[in-house]
Amino acid sequence: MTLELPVDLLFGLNLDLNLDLTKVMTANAIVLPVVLPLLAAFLMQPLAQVSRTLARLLGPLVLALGAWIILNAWLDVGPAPFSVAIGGFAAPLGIVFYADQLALLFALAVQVFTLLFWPGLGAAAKADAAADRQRAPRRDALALLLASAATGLALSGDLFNIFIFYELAAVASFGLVCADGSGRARIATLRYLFVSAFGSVLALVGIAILYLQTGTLNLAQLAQVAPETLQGPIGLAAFALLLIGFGVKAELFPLNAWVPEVYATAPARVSALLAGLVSKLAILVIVRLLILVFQQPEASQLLLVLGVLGVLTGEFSAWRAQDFPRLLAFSSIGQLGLVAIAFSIDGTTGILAGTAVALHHLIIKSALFGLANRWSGGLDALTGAAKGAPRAAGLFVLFALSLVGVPPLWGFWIKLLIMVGLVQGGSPLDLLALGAILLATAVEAHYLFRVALRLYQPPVQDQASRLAPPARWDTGVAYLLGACLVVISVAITPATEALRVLAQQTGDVLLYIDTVFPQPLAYKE
Amino acid sequence: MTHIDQVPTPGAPLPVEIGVKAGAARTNPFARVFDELVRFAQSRSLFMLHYCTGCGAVELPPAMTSRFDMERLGIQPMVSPRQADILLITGYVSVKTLKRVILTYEQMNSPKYVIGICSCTVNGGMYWQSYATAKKLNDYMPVDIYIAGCMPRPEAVIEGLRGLIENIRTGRADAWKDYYRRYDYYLGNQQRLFGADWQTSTDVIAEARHYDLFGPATLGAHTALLEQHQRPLEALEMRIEIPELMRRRSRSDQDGTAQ
Amino acid sequence: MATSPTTVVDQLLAGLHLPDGFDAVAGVIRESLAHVTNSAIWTRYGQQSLEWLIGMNPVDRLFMLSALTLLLMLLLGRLRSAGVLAVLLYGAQFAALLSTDTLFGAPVAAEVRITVADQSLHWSYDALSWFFAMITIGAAFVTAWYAAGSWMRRYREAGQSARAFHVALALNCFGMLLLVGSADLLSLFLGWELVSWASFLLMALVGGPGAQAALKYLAYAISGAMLLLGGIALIYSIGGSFEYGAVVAAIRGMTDVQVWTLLLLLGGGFAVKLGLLPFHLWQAAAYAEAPGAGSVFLGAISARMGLFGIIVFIVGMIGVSRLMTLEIPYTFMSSRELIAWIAALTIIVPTYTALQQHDARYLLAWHGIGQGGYMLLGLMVGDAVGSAGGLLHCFNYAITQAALLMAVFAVVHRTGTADLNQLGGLVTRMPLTFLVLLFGIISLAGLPPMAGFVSKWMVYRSLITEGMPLLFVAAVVGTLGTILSVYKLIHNIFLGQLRVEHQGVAEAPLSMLIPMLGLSALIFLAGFIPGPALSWVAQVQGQLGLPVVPWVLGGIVDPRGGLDMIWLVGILMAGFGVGALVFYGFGGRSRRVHQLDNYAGGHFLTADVHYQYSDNFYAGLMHLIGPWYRGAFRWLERSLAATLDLVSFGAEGLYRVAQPTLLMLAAAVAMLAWVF
Amino acid sequence: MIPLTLETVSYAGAVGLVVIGGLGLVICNHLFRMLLALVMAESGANLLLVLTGFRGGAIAPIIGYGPAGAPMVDPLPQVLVLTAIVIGVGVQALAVAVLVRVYRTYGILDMRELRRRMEGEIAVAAGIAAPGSAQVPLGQRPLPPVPDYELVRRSAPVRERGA
Amino acid sequence: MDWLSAMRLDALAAVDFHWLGLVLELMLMPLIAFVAGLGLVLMLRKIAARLQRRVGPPLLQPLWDIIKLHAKETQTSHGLIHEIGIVMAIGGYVAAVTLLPVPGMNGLAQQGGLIALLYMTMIPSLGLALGVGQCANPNGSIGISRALTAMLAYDVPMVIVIFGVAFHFGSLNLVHMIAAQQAGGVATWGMVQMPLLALAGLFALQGMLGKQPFEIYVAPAEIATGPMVEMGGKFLGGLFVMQCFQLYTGGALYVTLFLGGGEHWLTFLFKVFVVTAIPMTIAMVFPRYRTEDMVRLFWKWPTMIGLLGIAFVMN
Repeated sequence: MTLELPVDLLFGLNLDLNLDLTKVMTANAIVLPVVLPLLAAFLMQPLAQVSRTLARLLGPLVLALGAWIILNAWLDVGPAPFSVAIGGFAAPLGIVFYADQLALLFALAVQVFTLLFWPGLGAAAKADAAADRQRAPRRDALALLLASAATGLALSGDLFNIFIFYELAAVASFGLVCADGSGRARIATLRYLFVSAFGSVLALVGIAILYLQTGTLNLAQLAQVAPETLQGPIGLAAFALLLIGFGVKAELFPLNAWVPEVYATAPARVSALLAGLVSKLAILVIVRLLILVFQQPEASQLLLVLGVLGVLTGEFSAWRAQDFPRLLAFSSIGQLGLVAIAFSIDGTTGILAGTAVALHHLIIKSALFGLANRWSGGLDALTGAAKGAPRAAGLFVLFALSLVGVPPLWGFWIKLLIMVGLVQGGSPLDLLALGAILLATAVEAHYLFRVALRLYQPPVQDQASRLAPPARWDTGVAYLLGACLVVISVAITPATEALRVLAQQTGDVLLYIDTVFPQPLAYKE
Repeated sequence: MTHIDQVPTPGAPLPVEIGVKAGAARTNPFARVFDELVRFAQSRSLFMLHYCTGCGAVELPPAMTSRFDMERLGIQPMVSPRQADILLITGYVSVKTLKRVILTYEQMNSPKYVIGICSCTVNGGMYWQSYATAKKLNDYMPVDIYIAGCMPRPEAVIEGLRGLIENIRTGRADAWKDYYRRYDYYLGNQQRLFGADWQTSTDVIAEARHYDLFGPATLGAHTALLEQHQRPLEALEMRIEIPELMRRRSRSDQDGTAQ
Repeated sequence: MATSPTTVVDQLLAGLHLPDGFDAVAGVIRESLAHVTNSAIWTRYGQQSLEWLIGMNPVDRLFMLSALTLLLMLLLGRLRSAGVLAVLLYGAQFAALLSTDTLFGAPVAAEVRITVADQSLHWSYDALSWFFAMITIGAAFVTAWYAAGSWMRRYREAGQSARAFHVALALNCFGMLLLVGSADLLSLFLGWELVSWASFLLMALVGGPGAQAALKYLAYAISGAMLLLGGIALIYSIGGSFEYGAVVAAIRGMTDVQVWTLLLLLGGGFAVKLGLLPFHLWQAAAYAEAPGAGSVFLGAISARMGLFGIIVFIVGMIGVSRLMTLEIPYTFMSSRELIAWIAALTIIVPTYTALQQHDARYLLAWHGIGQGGYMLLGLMVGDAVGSAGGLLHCFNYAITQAALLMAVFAVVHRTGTADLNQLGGLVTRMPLTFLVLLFGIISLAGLPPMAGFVSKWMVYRSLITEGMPLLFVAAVVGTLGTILSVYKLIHNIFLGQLRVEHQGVAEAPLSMLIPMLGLSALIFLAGFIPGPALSWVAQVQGQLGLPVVPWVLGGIVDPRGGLDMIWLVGILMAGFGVGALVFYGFGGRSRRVHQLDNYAGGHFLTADVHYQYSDNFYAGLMHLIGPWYRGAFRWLERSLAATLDLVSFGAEGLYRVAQPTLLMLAAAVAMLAWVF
Repeated sequence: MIPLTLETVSYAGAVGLVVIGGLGLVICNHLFRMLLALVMAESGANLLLVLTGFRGGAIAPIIGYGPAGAPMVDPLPQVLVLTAIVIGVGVQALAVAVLVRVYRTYGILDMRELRRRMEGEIAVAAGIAAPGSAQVPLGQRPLPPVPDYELVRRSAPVRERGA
Repeated sequence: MDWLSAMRLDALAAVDFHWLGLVLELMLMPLIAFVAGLGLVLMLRKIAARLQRRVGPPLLQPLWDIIKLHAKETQTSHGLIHEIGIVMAIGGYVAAVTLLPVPGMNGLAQQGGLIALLYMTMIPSLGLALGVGQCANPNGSIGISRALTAMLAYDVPMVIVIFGVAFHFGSLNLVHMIAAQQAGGVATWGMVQMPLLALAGLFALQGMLGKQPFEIYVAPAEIATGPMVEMGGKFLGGLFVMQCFQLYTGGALYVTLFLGGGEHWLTFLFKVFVVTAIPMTIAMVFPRYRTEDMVRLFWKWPTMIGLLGIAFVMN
């Protein structure tokens, strides 16, 4: 337990003597994956003045450490959720981190995926190495900032804290998108910024309404008081505003005009992080709100409607897309719509399906954006790419098959889960959503395999030379993720069981409250 | 192309042999009856290909229709040489036409009969002085009956046909055999008229061999000339050739496709 | 039980009930086997694996062998000998099938059940499954054989991957076996998707126009699969279970509107695969442009999977009698008549489209669509003879189409073209291939004495006895169109003038010839003695609860007009004997002449003159009916594509608003308005 | 009728600021004006947040300030709003920085024109035709290739893209 | 049911007849058909001659033609398929006529039935088509293409008629049909019961026999008799034999379907000759239709008449 000392020094832990000390230590260490990258991000610039190599290594090291801590926490503490009061201030007054399996899973995913898509890794063959060297520390700092904020989003148990992490993630992502300094990326960033900032404004208004109604922003406490105070239109309005605010990053339908532009202009790895990771964490926040605070069926319906619209517009637009990044961007919108639909299903099934489809999309879309690093041109230019990069093309086909939902693969079981869930819901809106999913799947298969076939066509003479195969690192990452997909597909039964346990835990409101407030606390004495 | 001068001159024209029976006479009485029956049937069923090259054709419709009605004699018109027994040449034949006539004649199945109608087929008639017509038909193919006249009336045509029928029934109308037996002679005349590279698509020599109609004068200088430049005319026989089976070992350079 | 190859063979021979004369043959087999079983390797490995294999459930055994085939092809497909290995493996699958008494008696029922992600997957093989499995494995077997030798060598030389081909074929076969054995909706869908994607793989293998066609197929197939999924969802929402038993109960309890919806969803899904009108446009190009041997397999069985679905759901579960009670509002048609008419139109329109084709592969592929209509039509009539005819046609058609496509691709193998205007006169060069094609076209056109006649006769007969005049006329008109186009096929390839460039063409290689000839023999035998096939069909009918056809060895016994093919074929052969006697016995000697010795109105023919009538073969007919069906149903496809494009354009437009926050504000206003 | 108190007026003002800001974002084309609108909206939201802690006649929430036991305003929103303002300012600063860079690159700040240029640059980089060109009517825009049977047969080249 | 056990059952025992008698029937029926066919050919040519005020051929002219053609000393063959085609053309009809019951002889009518007969008569056409194709003469191919188109044209009313008749008698068995028609004398004849179908059938018969106005596929002056262009000697002779069978089959089928079959030979042959005389007479006073006009005609009038007839039959 080498970590005991710094943790103790930094935070003066709230030692509850009833608990096993080691467990508490490990549990409290969960704060580190948020704090360490933040510190490292601020240290980055000075460090780069001292040693460039050290600065380069700092980010990955911190992330690896974070991943190790989270994994450790998960293994040591076991399946039960736990909460950590930051600075020792207990729940309603202080800020808490709540770590159940879902949160830990996504926190871990943040570390791992940021590491896998670390902007500085493996991208050795840069033309302007000098400019890259100049930019590297700033970019790495932003990436660390993003990782920190995203981890915070996953763990935080306080709405305003979430808002702050969300803003932090937004600022980091603005910076990352225009990190390579092209004019079009800056324009896209500005547009993205306006959308995001105005969304934050609306979210802030939503938070204000929430606070006005309940007098607290702690999620556990909100969960306790929500049934009395947040029924009716006022509560729903708050949810709607929060949905709009957080929906910007979650790529929900009317709030995602920035998506194709940003993904078409940003570096592919940044796109991979934004599309794969950040969007899931934003969705996670919405789901937390939905489960704990806004339990009205109307709230779910709102999410469902946005999801359906997202699925339809995303997939149809992707059908028309003529370049690879935008095709992936639109496809990502469609998939996130599917996530929204899945989470809008009642009960454990919904959470299970939603988590599964979110993870599925996280794995696949990140890997695809990784492949798009070099295949960033028009679809026509991809003709014959399989000749130069047979492995990458094969992986693309594998991912495409799973996205479409071809039976033995994981994607099929997820679609089945959603289908069963929607059918059991049985309302006309549910059936409409089902129809939309089916329609969108057909469209999706068509455009994905249009690309796949193009990859395997004999190459056109002058294009063969222009098209470089994806970098070795990206292919390797795609391999790794593809292997994950295959493993999950093979071990589908245990995987689903594990996710079901997770979903049950996530859906248990009382557990959340009990975990955050170990003794029942009187409210507003 | 061989020049016309190089074509050997044919020998003196021989008279058309009539009534020469091939092979030994059949002694079996049933066979004789059978032969009789066949000859009778042949004489009573004549399909006629009329090659209407000249004005004589005008006299055929009356011969066929209600006034004279050839069909009561078992004669009816046919359109393809394969089906026909009689080749009816009605009038003058130009050199160009004669080529077609010979081709058509060779394509007919034996026993086949040639009838020349009008003077033009006999001796050129009013086209005697024309550079472009063949004067004597039986220089180029054996003719069974000539019906002279310019033009012969339908009665004469019917009478001529009756004569042919009688010849067939009695077994005397076998001028067609002469074409096989003395092919060299006819070919020589044809070559003189059409040039040395003259060839039809029918392999008469092979046919003569196949049907035992080969005679001493079938081959000669002219057929030798023909064989120098003749396109091969062997029939396409069915064959089952599987190269993969034949050369299993030398597989490296084989390709079953044509050429 | 004591298991050695010898005992297995003994059991098999005993099961065959062979006459006594075969004892000697059996003895030879036994001795040679004893030789093998005495070897050391056998006693060490073979004995155990054989015992293990024999101890298995038949379905397990079949699946295991099929999966093994797939695995081995994946690992070893690159080897030169992979073709032979594939043949052996498919042969082993067929042997596994034989061990279930499918061919020689009542098939055994067996099942497999696994649980995946708390969904139970259930496979159960019954008479219907075995029937389709038999056709599938048989098709894979002959296809693998056809592809094993010379064909594959050429395929490799063209730069294609042999492994990909073998894997695609094995995957197809495996998927179909999973599909036909499915006993719940989930396993059905699983098999369905597997088959769809495996077919896609097989079609897209060679790229070029094949890939384009495959993409089009994919658009149709996935739409169909999604319809299917919708239907499955509907059933699940009502019955609450995927198991067939529960499904039947659920359907029984459904209202008419629900059954109609189900019919449209499921029927639509299956119809896409079967290529029923108006979903048939993908099929011809996709099947024709697949690599030769793959095309054979696809043509023989692939589209029948759609029919299988229809048999299971519409015939087996909903039932023809229920269909008859489903009236179409404001008409006097029932849904059964609707389906029957769709089937009839499926016969006519593609058949006459085939008549227009000038590519042999396309011609046959279009016919494949048309023949599917006969099967459905027979099933929709629903009486004993009609449904038996429809089912029997699956088998008969499979062997016919496989033989036909093999012959055509043998010609392509030798000449490099399937263009009917570029061929001719090949009968003298490829006589055995000609014979195969001849048998095939007689069967396809439904003329005696070949297999196709029996099944078509049964369909006609049932249409007459059930009093469906217009459908009968439609079926016969389809057959007439088939006669027209298959004559064009054989004429333009094999008859007429042999082109100069094809003078040196050789007969098809032996590896391709053997399966072709085997299938031809089967086509003739199945026409001569339809009894065995009818016995399978009768089992299937019993399984599905349909009236069972009264069959005998030679055909059907019925006081209202039966059919005895043994007599018919016998008298036909006798007639041919008489004809030969008249022709060869009473005629003069004939002499074969060169093809240039031909009547051309006195014209001199030379080898370079193309003296052949092949282009625009039925000019008179086309002049009349050409305008009727030119581009028929293509407008539907085009308008769908245009709609999709328009919708997509609109959707994309939403992402192209000049002000990024506009939609956000609008959404906020709309949501707040909805909330209050 | 809602009573016209200081509270309601403040609330209405805050919401009004947000609405004005939102409308400004939508209506304006000039990037700087959009930024100002955003600032306005953010002020509105912050005002709203701080108002949630407001209680009529209450004192500042400082222990020992004012009479003991007197009602205090809720201190939490004030803390929160401070954070929010800081974040907002950070975002605005970032926006200004990017805006300046954009202006240096393109020399304009018109949203529509910038968007058009961005689309054009993306298209050029990807090697595809610029989308949505107004010169080409809808029916003649390049469609994604739906395999046309006839085209496939003749293996003719697919239609030319773009005008 | 196990088909192997079915095989072990003596398959022949299922059919009840006397062996020898059947063999005799099977030999006699084609022979009678051939002889009657010769008569029909003669009648055809006589009718044509009489209508043109000619004398016409002598009595045995059809026979002489056939003998002469077979006795040709040189015969032009274009290959094996050319020959097999003729064998199939003759053999198919030889087999087909055994399915057509005549007075006192049922032949194989119990084993086949109407549809089998109809399809059996397509075998000769197929054989002929194959043989013609092998000749490599485009005139022949054009002729076949037209003949097949003609078949498509006249078979539409034909199958309508067949459906109506089979439905009316409730059986496909020709023996049953004859028995049903003979049960009540002329009143139960198909012609009386189904006059419209009989009319449509007559149209179809005209096309089936390939006589004017529906003989565009022969068109001697245009395509040199089409299918027959390369047929000489015994090849043509075989076709003449086939024509005999064809005329007989057409006439006898019509008689069986509509005229009560034959009570005994005299009436049977009389009916056959009368029925066949009708299209022959019509043929000699008409010119010929073009292919598409013929198709249009067949698909319009006889089809409509036939459908109307079915409507009456099915009520």
